[in-house]
Amino acid sequence: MAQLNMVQAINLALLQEMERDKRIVILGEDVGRDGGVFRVTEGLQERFGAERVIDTPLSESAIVGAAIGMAAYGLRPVAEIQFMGFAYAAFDQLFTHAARLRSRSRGRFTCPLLVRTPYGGGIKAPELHEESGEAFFCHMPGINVVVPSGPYTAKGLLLAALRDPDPVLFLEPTRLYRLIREEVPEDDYTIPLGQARLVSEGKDVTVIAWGSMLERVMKAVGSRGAEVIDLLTLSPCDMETVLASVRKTGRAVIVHEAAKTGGFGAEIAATIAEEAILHLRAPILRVTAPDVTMPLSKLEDSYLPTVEQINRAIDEVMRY
Amino acid sequence: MAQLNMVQAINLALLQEMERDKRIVILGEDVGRDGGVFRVTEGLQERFGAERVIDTPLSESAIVGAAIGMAAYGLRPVAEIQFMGFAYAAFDQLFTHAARLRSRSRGRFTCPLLVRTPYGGGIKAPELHEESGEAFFCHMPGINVVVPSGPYTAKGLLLAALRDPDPVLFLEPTRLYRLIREEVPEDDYTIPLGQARLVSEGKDVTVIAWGSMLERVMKAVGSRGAEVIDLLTLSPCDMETVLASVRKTGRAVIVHEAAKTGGFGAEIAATIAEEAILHLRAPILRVTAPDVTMPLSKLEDSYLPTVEQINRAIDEVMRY
Amino acid sequence: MPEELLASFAVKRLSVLDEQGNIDEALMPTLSEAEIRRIYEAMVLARTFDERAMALQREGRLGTYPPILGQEAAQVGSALALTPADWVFPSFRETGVQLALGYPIHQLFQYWAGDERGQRTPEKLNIFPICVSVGTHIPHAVGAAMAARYQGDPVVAVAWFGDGATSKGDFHEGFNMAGVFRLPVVFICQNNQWAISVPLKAQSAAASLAQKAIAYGFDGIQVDGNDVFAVYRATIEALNKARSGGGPTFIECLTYRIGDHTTADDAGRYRSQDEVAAWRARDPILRLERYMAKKKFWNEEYGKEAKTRMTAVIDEAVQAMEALPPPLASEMFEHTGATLSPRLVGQLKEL
Amino acid sequence: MPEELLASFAVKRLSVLDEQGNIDEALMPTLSEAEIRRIYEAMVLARTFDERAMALQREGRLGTYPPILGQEAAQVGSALALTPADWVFPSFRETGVQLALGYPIHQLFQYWAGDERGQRTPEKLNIFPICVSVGTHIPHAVGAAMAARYQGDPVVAVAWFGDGATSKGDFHEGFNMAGVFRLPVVFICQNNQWAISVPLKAQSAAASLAQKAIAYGFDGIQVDGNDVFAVYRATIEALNKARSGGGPTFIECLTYRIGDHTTADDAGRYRSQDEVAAWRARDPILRLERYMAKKKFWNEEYGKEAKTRMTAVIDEAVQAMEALPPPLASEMFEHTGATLSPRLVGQLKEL
Ligand SMILES: Cc1ncc(C[n+]2csc(CCOP(=O)(O)OP(=O)(O)O)c2C)c(N)n1
Ligand SMILES: Cc1ncc(C[n+]2csc(CCOP(=O)(O)OP(=O)(O)O)c2C)c(N)n1
Ligand SMILES: [Mg+2]
Ligand SMILES: [Mg+2]
Repeated sequence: MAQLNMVQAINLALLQEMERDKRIVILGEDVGRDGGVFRVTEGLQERFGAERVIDTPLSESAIVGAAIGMAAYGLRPVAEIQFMGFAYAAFDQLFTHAARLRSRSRGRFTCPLLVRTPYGGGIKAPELHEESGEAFFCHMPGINVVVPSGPYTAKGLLLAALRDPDPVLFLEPTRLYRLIREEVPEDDYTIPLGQARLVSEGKDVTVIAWGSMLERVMKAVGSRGAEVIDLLTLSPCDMETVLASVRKTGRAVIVHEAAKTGGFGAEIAATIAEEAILHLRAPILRVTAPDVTMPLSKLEDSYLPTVEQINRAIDEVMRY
Repeated sequence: MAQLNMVQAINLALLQEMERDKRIVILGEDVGRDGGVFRVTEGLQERFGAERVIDTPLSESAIVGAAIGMAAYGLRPVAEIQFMGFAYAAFDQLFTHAARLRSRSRGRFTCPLLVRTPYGGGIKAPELHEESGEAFFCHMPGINVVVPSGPYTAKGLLLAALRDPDPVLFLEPTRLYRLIREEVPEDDYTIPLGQARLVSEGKDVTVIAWGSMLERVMKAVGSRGAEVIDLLTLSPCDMETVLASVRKTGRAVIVHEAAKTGGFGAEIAATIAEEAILHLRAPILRVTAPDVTMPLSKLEDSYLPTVEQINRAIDEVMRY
Repeated sequence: MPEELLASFAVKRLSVLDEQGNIDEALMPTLSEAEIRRIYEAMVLARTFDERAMALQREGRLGTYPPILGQEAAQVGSALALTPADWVFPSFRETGVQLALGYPIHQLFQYWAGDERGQRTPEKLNIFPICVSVGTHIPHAVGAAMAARYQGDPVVAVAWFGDGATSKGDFHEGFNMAGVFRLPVVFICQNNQWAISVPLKAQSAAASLAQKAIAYGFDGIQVDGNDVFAVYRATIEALNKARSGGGPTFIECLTYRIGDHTTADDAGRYRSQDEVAAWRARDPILRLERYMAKKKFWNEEYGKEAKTRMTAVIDEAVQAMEALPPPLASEMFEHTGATLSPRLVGQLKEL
Repeated sequence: MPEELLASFAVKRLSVLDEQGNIDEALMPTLSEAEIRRIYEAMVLARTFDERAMALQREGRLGTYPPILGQEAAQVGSALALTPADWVFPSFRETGVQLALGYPIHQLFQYWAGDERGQRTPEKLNIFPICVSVGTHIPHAVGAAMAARYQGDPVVAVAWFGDGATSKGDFHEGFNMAGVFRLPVVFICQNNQWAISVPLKAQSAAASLAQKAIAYGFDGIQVDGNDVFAVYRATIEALNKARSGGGPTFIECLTYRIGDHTTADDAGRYRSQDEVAAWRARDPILRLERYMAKKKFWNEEYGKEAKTRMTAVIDEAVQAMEALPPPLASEMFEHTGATLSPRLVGQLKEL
């Protein structure tokens, strides 16, 4: 078993699944000759040809729109949006069409489309290159939203997503691309969509996170014995695991990179307040970015949730 | 004082403010000659000319994008998106630019842009003509989201929005356009953005709603003595009023038309769970549409929250 | 070195059948009498459906409906050029295309009555659901063409849309991609000269819509959209070109929307009766009848007989539609995804 | 009646100054020696900034930076044609435009160092913030032009963008609107033939980008983008036309991106050194020097002196930039809106 970083793990998953499934076609800006700006698709065009790993014009809406047509026709397109900040231009195609094709056609046409995009902050990149817009896509019935938290989960979730019959938005935390190396099995394994991962057990507090924030949560909780849940799939979200844990601990802290108001943390807190409130001993706290326009690199560390902020929130709920 | 419906109230507000402020220009599809598909801009082109009430090509992204340029230049554009389902094509312009122009330019350029769009269900219209996407826009720092619940609030909120220095998304509940007539003062009055309205006082339960759901909530609560809050502005949301009420009643029910998961109800529930949990006697319930693709007209009544469902939720929280 | 000519372009207009029913022999596509009758009857069927849909809507038996009156040649003439293997991407005003291709008539009524079950295309047809969001289906056709070529299928993807759709970003991104990859796709614009109340000249400053193809490096042609032979010929040529690797074609069918935009619209508010009357006189069905009469295979009697037959077909479809049980609330949940999440299972129970 | 010609179009290419420094007298814009020196020195300043920015980035004193090397003529030549009243909408690779128009140099460094305070344009300039989302600023220029006309101001809005931007939906929607309303706007494409790793021919199947204007009913012209006189002339003509009500113009400056896409890119992965070398030889500054030398107002000495002066200007700007205090976390909150909501006040306190 090799020690891989997340870029390598995703590249390996794509390579292996393309070997296995001829219907998989990759399209996007700079995904071919250049191997993607983060090298996630490196070597795939040499291996599978320019008909299967397609460099497209600079057209996010048509990248997703064409991928929808390909998927309906019978392929399994993997569309890359170079950075999440540019997926906003494909919002209409994703919500109006990808999310609804199965329903609108009453099952006659389906959309097994995977949209990959680097997401999140912490890499000191230019404007719009560090967006965390996951919550927008979790309000779209018909779209699955998946966020790996490391190389191992990235490969397993990607293989599962590539075999899912419905559209999946696969958000790759850019900050983690080369931050973590993990044992990643060479062979085929999947992590089912819709199942959260219990990262550590605890009895007094449940900390819920995903993507790059998980790494900061683990730093924060250290040996405090908190129960940490890595959601992995945001939509559909494994609320059962969250609720079971909160019923046990009586305390919940939710951590995400996106702005607080309307972030996905709100849905988790609301679900707890709806279904487990009688077990709560403390307020449900959210540790998030503030409700401001994301700043450029000089202020990004002040924008993103920090280990200290996470600790402060845990301390606060423990006061009850 | 005249009895007006919401279409007339909005039309009157636009007319009066255009008389007062020469910088106001209206643009959109069919807003001029045709007076808008709902007649909201009827008579304005005759009155102010085709240079001020502009029929545009069929281009939602450029309608908003051009309006951003107009606003930055010094006008106060009022852009109409014919139905909210077509605002998704303008998502990028709204989030990438309208919401951020002031921040990106550090205050040098501002964007006093009003985007009006008919929204919500219940009118048996074709696909995509009954969308409730408000939650998407409440997760965009820099954009205000306003939803009137009748003719009176429509005029007062619109006049306030037309004088706001920042972008406002003004969502007009289509089902209410001609459903309600109210006394609407001829003269100038504003309802400040960011302030919720206490519609009825109560002591045991707080019901929170906005737009067309308010009408159903009022039908449901009847003489039950529930405290009903009409949010009016979703972003920035008047959580103080919500929290004060819930601290008093100890029970909260939130009602909205949009799909449940990731809807704006989640933010309200999460805020209550964060700041008023010790006062809660019951779970916070959300009465919403299910997490499915909105159906066509034959099933729309099964999709939208009903008076019975609202009553059931109130009964349930009262059991605690 | 000075100001030199970089490139020059010509945009052509094709017409075969004039208003008196005379044809240009040189350009007349090879069609047997039987084939022409088939085209004619398909146009009559389309008009009969349209008339009935308008009537049913007035009686409250259908929802909002967009009439195709006047566009029968542009729709039927293009649709009948396709092979069954081709993929079809219609907008919301393509009833004539759907009917000509054999889409179940009662399902079309069912859809316009507000029941999405009408959108479930039978397995043997490759017709995409009606696209209500103007122009956003164009990239889907482009993607289907990419997939067809990838699979080595001799399939052409064909998208129909209106003049207003040419202003949308998705029109541009889709056309550009089709050009770059030289895809087997045909774009057919039903230029009926109005987008609700917005006239063509307020939609585009271009002398023609056909010339927009120049921006993408492939051919664009304008055809007389009320001339079914010109529409048919242009479409056949575009399909053959696409199938033989020649890439995309943009066909602008210049026609006219005789009716209101939809049953919810009142076109009297924004256009003159004279303009409408002038176009009524250019009725595409009348024009074809004149030709057929000259060739001695149309007369009043046959015309009446055909209309009666089509009316019977429509009657039957209406009955079939109205005999359908109403959809159950639970059906909302059925196709949001392949499976129901635990949360959806719970929501379904709460119904 | 048959297949008739509907319309024909020609796209021209303008060049004035050849690589040896000879000009076409007939096309040479009227520019005094002083004005030509000003153009030359602005190009030298742009190159000097670019060299310094690359060096600072390597030292970790700037963030990711997109070099303009090779595009100095296309940027400076177009920018210097504007009047101070005109509105400017740059993309992220328009340093030459911003410098030529007098944007504070230390603020440009500040922006590329990751500090948005560098984006606050001084009151006397109408330069929009740098647009990173490709092509999405084009509609803003269109709107500004609508506003300027509405106010009766003799202002032209000018947008700069790359070849890749021509594939975006917003390019199309903006251009179409500009054509429909015949707006005072000029669109300047810096066609440097690459969009990161995607070459021009994979971006568009059109023979030129200039011909895309045909789709919108206004003029498009290609100019030699390494010929500062051609760029200047085309821009002046377009601005005059716009100011006199003649509507929009699309100017394609055919040039080349000599450097990597940004400091985060390695162009060696996707293009040949020969191609780059061939374009290096077409250096726009060298070409202008040859002309000026022939006209006897350039020599080695003046060249060195100018470079030294520009270097001093850049040195000073770098010092000014590095003397700035770092932004405070609280500044994130300052301009999200005109006022802080109660929730934002609370979040600010929590900092
Ligand atoms: C993206 C989008 N914007 C607006 C609408 C509302 N609308 C429905 S049809 C229409 C006009 C379409 O004109 P055109 O493309 O010429 O087609 P036609 O109706 O003439 O067949 C408009 C504006 C829509 N359906 N989709
Ligand atoms: C909408 C959008 N998609 C993708 C990107 C990532 N990106 C940055 S520059 C670039 C290429 C732009 O090419 P071009 O328009 O030719 O401008 P150039 O970089 O050559 O100056 C890409 C794909 C972006 N910034 N915006
Ligand atoms: Mg039309
Ligand atoms: Mg380029």
